[in-house]
Amino acid sequence: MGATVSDTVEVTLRAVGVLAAFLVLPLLVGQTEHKVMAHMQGRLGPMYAGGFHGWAQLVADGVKFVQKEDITPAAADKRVFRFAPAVALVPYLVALAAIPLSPDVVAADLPASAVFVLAVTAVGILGTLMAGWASANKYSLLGAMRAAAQLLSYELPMVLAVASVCLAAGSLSLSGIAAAWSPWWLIFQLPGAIVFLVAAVAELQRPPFDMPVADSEIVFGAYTEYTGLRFAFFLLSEYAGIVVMSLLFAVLYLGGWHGLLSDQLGWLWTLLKGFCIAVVVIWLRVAWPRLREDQLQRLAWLVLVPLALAQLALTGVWVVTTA
Amino acid sequence: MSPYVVIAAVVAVGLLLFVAAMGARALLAPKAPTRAKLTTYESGVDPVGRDWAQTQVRYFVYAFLYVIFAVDAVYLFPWALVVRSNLGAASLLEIAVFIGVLLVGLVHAARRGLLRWL
Amino acid sequence: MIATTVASASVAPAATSLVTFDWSVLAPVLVPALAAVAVLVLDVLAPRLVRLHATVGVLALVAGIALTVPGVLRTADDPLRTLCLPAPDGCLFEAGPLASALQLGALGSALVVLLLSWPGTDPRDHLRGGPAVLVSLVLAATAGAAGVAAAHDLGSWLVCLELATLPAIALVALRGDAPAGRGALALLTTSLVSFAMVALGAALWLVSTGEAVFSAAAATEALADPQRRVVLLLAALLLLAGLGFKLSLVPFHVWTPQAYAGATEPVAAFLAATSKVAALAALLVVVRPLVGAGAPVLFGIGMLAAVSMTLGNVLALVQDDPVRLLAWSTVAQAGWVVLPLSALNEQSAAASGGYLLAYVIATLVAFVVVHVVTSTPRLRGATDLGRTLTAYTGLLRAHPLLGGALGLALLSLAGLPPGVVGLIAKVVALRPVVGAGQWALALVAVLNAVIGVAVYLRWFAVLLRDPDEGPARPVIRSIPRPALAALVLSGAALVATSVMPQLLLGLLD
Amino acid sequence: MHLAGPYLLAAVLAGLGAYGVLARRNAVLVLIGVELILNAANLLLVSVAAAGGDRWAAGNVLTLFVITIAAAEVVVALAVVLAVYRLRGDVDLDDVDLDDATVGEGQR
Amino acid sequence: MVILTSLVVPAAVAVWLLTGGRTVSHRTANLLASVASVIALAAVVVAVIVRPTVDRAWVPSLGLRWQLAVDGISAPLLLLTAILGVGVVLHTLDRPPKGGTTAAFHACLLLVEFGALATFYARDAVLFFVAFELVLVPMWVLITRFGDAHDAAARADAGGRFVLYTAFGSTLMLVGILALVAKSGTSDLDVLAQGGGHGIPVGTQTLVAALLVAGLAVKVPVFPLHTWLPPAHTTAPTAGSVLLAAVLLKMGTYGLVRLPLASVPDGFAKVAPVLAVLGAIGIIWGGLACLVERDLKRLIAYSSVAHMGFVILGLSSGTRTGLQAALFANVAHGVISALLFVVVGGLKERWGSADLETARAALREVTPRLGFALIVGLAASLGLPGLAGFWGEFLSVYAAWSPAADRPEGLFRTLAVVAAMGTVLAAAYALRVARTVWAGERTAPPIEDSRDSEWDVIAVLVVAVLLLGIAPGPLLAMTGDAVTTIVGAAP
Repeated sequence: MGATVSDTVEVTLRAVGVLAAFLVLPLLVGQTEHKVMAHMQGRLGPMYAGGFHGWAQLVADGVKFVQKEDITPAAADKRVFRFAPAVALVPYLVALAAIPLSPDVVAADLPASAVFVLAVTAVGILGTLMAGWASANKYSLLGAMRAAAQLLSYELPMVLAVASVCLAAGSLSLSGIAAAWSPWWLIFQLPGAIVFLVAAVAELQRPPFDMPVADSEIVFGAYTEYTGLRFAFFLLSEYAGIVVMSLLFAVLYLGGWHGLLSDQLGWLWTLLKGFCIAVVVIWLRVAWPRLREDQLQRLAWLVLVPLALAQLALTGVWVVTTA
Repeated sequence: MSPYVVIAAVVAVGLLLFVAAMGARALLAPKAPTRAKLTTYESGVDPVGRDWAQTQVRYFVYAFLYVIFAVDAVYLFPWALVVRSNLGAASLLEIAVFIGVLLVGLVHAARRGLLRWL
Repeated sequence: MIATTVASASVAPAATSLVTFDWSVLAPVLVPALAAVAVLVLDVLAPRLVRLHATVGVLALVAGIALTVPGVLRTADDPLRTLCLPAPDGCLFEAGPLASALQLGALGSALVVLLLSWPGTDPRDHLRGGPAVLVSLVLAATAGAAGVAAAHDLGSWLVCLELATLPAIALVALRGDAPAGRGALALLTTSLVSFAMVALGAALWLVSTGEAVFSAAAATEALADPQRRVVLLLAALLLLAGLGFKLSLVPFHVWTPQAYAGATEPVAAFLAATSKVAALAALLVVVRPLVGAGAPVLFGIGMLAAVSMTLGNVLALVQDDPVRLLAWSTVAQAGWVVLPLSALNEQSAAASGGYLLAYVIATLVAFVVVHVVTSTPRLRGATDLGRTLTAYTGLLRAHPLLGGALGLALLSLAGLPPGVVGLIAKVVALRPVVGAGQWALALVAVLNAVIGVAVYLRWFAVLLRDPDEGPARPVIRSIPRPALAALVLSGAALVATSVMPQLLLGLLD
Repeated sequence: MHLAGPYLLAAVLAGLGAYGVLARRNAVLVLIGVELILNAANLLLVSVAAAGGDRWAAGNVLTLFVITIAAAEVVVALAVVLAVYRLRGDVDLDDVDLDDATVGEGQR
Repeated sequence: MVILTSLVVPAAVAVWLLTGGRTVSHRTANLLASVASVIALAAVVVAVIVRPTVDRAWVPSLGLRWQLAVDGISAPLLLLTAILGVGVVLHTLDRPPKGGTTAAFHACLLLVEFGALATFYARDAVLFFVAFELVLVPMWVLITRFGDAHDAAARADAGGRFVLYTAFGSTLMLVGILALVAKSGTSDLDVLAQGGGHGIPVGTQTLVAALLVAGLAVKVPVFPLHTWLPPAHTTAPTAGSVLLAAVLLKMGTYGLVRLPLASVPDGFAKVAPVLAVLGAIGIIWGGLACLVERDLKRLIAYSSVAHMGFVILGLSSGTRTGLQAALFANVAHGVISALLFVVVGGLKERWGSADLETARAALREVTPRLGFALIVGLAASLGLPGLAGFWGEFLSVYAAWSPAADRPEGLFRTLAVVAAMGTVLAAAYALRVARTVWAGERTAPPIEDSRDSEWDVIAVLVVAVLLLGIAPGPLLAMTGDAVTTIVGAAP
């Protein structure tokens, strides 16, 4: 390999930087959710922990989770059960590493990062599936099956939507896509953007697409048997997912670091746009009732897939005619 | 330096995070297993039947549809890269045929009731 | 799934100015493929017009057959070429006389199968998905079979080969009962393993020759280099093994009786005829550039042929279910089919193709009769009697047309006059082997010719018996018209080629 | 580009896959073995393409084809599994007999 | 044209009987078959006189041609086949077949005749093979469908053995033919005979000859490949037995002359001693078996093995005389065995069994015609001078005593002695049969004597036996020229 010392240091720095972002941003989103949801529902939300508007609530939650007893059910497939949270969490970390906040602020600028991020986030579902299967609990298994079916169904429109963006930009790299972005895309790629957003929310199993963890039917789906820190990992992975998807949306559809004062703000623009999307995701949770399993599938196959294909056709024709 | 090295490092860091967190838990969390605590949770009643139950086979249908359609991604992304080259309109036509055939399949399947949630 | 593979097949040839593109040459492949999609569209628009679906299928196959004629008329040195890239040996599609004849065989046998499975002919069949699915699957697989015969590069070869295989699995499962499921699973597992081998073989081929086309020049060059020679031989071995699965060569044959017995008779006929054409066509594409490869491959093919014949024949000898008998006979005949290839000379490819076509015609006739007998309501209400040999007691006298056709088919398979075509096929198959001086192999073939005679005469003897000796013999008052058409079509081919074997052999050179 | 690494890995994958196919009589494990072999093939193809060893970038294109066909195989597998499920009421593939060379009537 | 007539007419009538005329009455079927076989006979006679040739492409891809001709070697056998073709049909007139339709029976007879004629006409090695195979299925049908009505299992067994042995032999022969064609580049038998194996290494010649001889030996049959013959003869109907003994066995010896002997003489010379030894063993073995055999049909079958042993011995000697002897003995055996089978078949019909020990009236007493025919047959069979059997066997032994230069003389002389001893055995078993069946005083239970069509056939055959015995000259002359082209003008 011939890696020099400075190379090693750089790699470590980058990795640690990603880790730091990964630990901070989800907490930010989580706190936002607490507060935004509370206010939408006419209440205050956390107010005490840490003093100012309960800013440290999630940190306190974390400390609490660490101290809780970790139970592995006697009937469970123990190794798989214990490892599942890591499988659910790590992919989002890796995905985060490939998302550029600006041309310079990116941990790993892969040549086909759009495809890479899609592929890696899809691995996360494996954690849920492992959790559901290894729990040896009927609710868990049912939840895992639902989660898997949901992922499968929504992955397709999402991939098609991303393909359409890639086609428009002529690049598979997120940096390249953001570089090729122009405001005109806001209209031209709108159907694709909607498809992507809906599919992203569905992949995260966020309400209204939270059938896999529907507490009134199957307790807490695949996570029913989890306690303590392992359970916290699943929660964390959900919020990390929101971060990743929001940033991805910002880069793909909102031009990432392009903004009014792009020279000055740069990566901050991307974060800002991503944050807005995260708020939208939170808003969806409050505003919409849960979809039934069959409605959910029909939405994917009969609305989103055709819509994404139409978007693809539109982009294709546009590209060919303008090229 | 290849960006993939960074990716590998990130994976390692992620796993390290998991291990460290579990280590912290092992130090901090109490450990008092009882038999009742370790039984499978079924809303408070004693577990019924075997641990792993049969599930609905209909979930396979989605796997089935997914595999059919996800494969187009394999061709879409390379196509996205080359469509601006001299392949142009011809490749658009071909990808249209490709997706068209897939759609015929989907419509056929829908017509045959495959997408109905029974 | 058909959709996927059809589509990927259509992606393969990129239509740019760089590539020559001749629709008429591709037509024998494209017409059935398009018809497969058209049938699905029709099924969406008008699901009840099942006869229309079948008609579209039949018309497409007839058109396809007509379109193979130009290729048949060419000489081996000057095949029809298309999808040519501007490079030496850069054509991805070559339809010479042998390839076109095999295409003709695939399309023709599929035509018989379609006629045989004409909607409404068999009240027992409640096929899942309706006849449109069956028609569409048959057409798709036939397109694959036609394509693989003319494929000249690894890509189209792989895609067409699997396009010919995958629908067949679904076809087996279509009957929808327990044996069908088991048969389909057996076929599925087999074809998965086979595909893995073929893919690995193709990859190694690319590694060793550095060419994605089946080019004789590149193969010769690779053989000259000792290191690449090993890789190329390994590739050939893997390809051969993978295709051995599809051809039902021992030791890759176990799926055959299960799949045949599980499927409906028309589908079993499809497996025995069209699928075999596809498999052999694929094998010939691989073998042709290997003519100079020398002993290991030669020995391998010879061994496979010898063992397949022997085992297939011996097990066919003890079967009581005609479909299973025909299945084991397929195994044995597969041995005969690849027998000439062990000589690896210019004659052998055509010899192999000639034997296969003769076998296909005869076996189709047999399956048509078995289907008619099996699907005829029985005298004493028994349902499964067509699936025992005794159900054919005295068929020759009870129903001369069916009995005569089956008798001639069996004699052809046995290689006895008046089934002259079978006899000539044996001559054709043995000629390269003897010419190459492989006496041991020839001796095994001789022994198997004898066991084969025993296999088919055992059934033929049942046909000869007095009709009253049999239990609850079928009362075949009238044969449904499409089945009759299938019988006449395949039977006429059998009689014509028996009287004038040149009709068959002339196709190949 | 030095190809020893990829080739070695491909050989290992193919060997493992072959072991899975040959040793295990369980349909699911056979499928996994098949996937391993296919990945070995893909790795070989991609390596050849990366080394620039062939005309027309055939290594890459063939990889796509292999992936596609493998997907199609999986779809057919799922369809057959569904069919078997409808017949038997379960999808337990573990007891599917893969080497039934039954003479005469197969056991029901 | 006449050649085609003699082939097409029986074939066409047979096909019509199998398809359109399946339900015709026995009389009609017999009439049709008679007409067809008579036409064929007439055509054959003309062909033997005129010696026309036919040469048409059939399967150009294989170089296979309809190449038909008549020469001295095939002419007697063609005549024999055509005459017996008429004979068997005539013989069937009063004996409606059991076990199947009469149309099918007649069709099978005609098809056997068609195949045999085609075999003898064929001048193309591959065509010879195809024609050779042609007789298999109809003969098999005759045995399994129309054979011994009492014992279905025995019929199936005998038919199976017949067809499997023969298929084995003929496929082996095919391998030999293909090797020969591959080496010499032509499948034209005349060209092959003229070439005489020049340019083919002796080793290859030997191999080819061994393959051809092994294949054809099954059909002849040569000891130890003869075990299919007795059951086949025992169960076959009389007409079938006649065709089997008089026509089908001749195809084997004819093939030996045409293929290995003419095409690869050097190779045949290597194989000939083995063949000769086997022939001699066959003579003794057949004779011994006849001494203990109780079933008359089986006994005649074993005697056929012995007689074919003489033919084989003559062929192996490699001399002009030997070859002539073999060809003569071939024809003679055809006539004699046909006569014996007609007689014995008639006896079996009347007694219900062909067992020697069955209690029955002595033929001398109650059925003088049958008795006379039997005695003539037996006498000819044991080689009594003045009857057909004599010349062939005498000349064979003579040829073996003085074989060709490239044959081991000592061995052949020993074999000649052994063969001569075989004639003694023949006399012994002939007398045994005559004593138990023909002689005796008993007159009960009486059986009917031969009349009508059966007697006609017997009469013709008896005349033929006498003619061949008294005047062997014409037949020997007929074969002379052709033999010369094969072995050269040596003695």
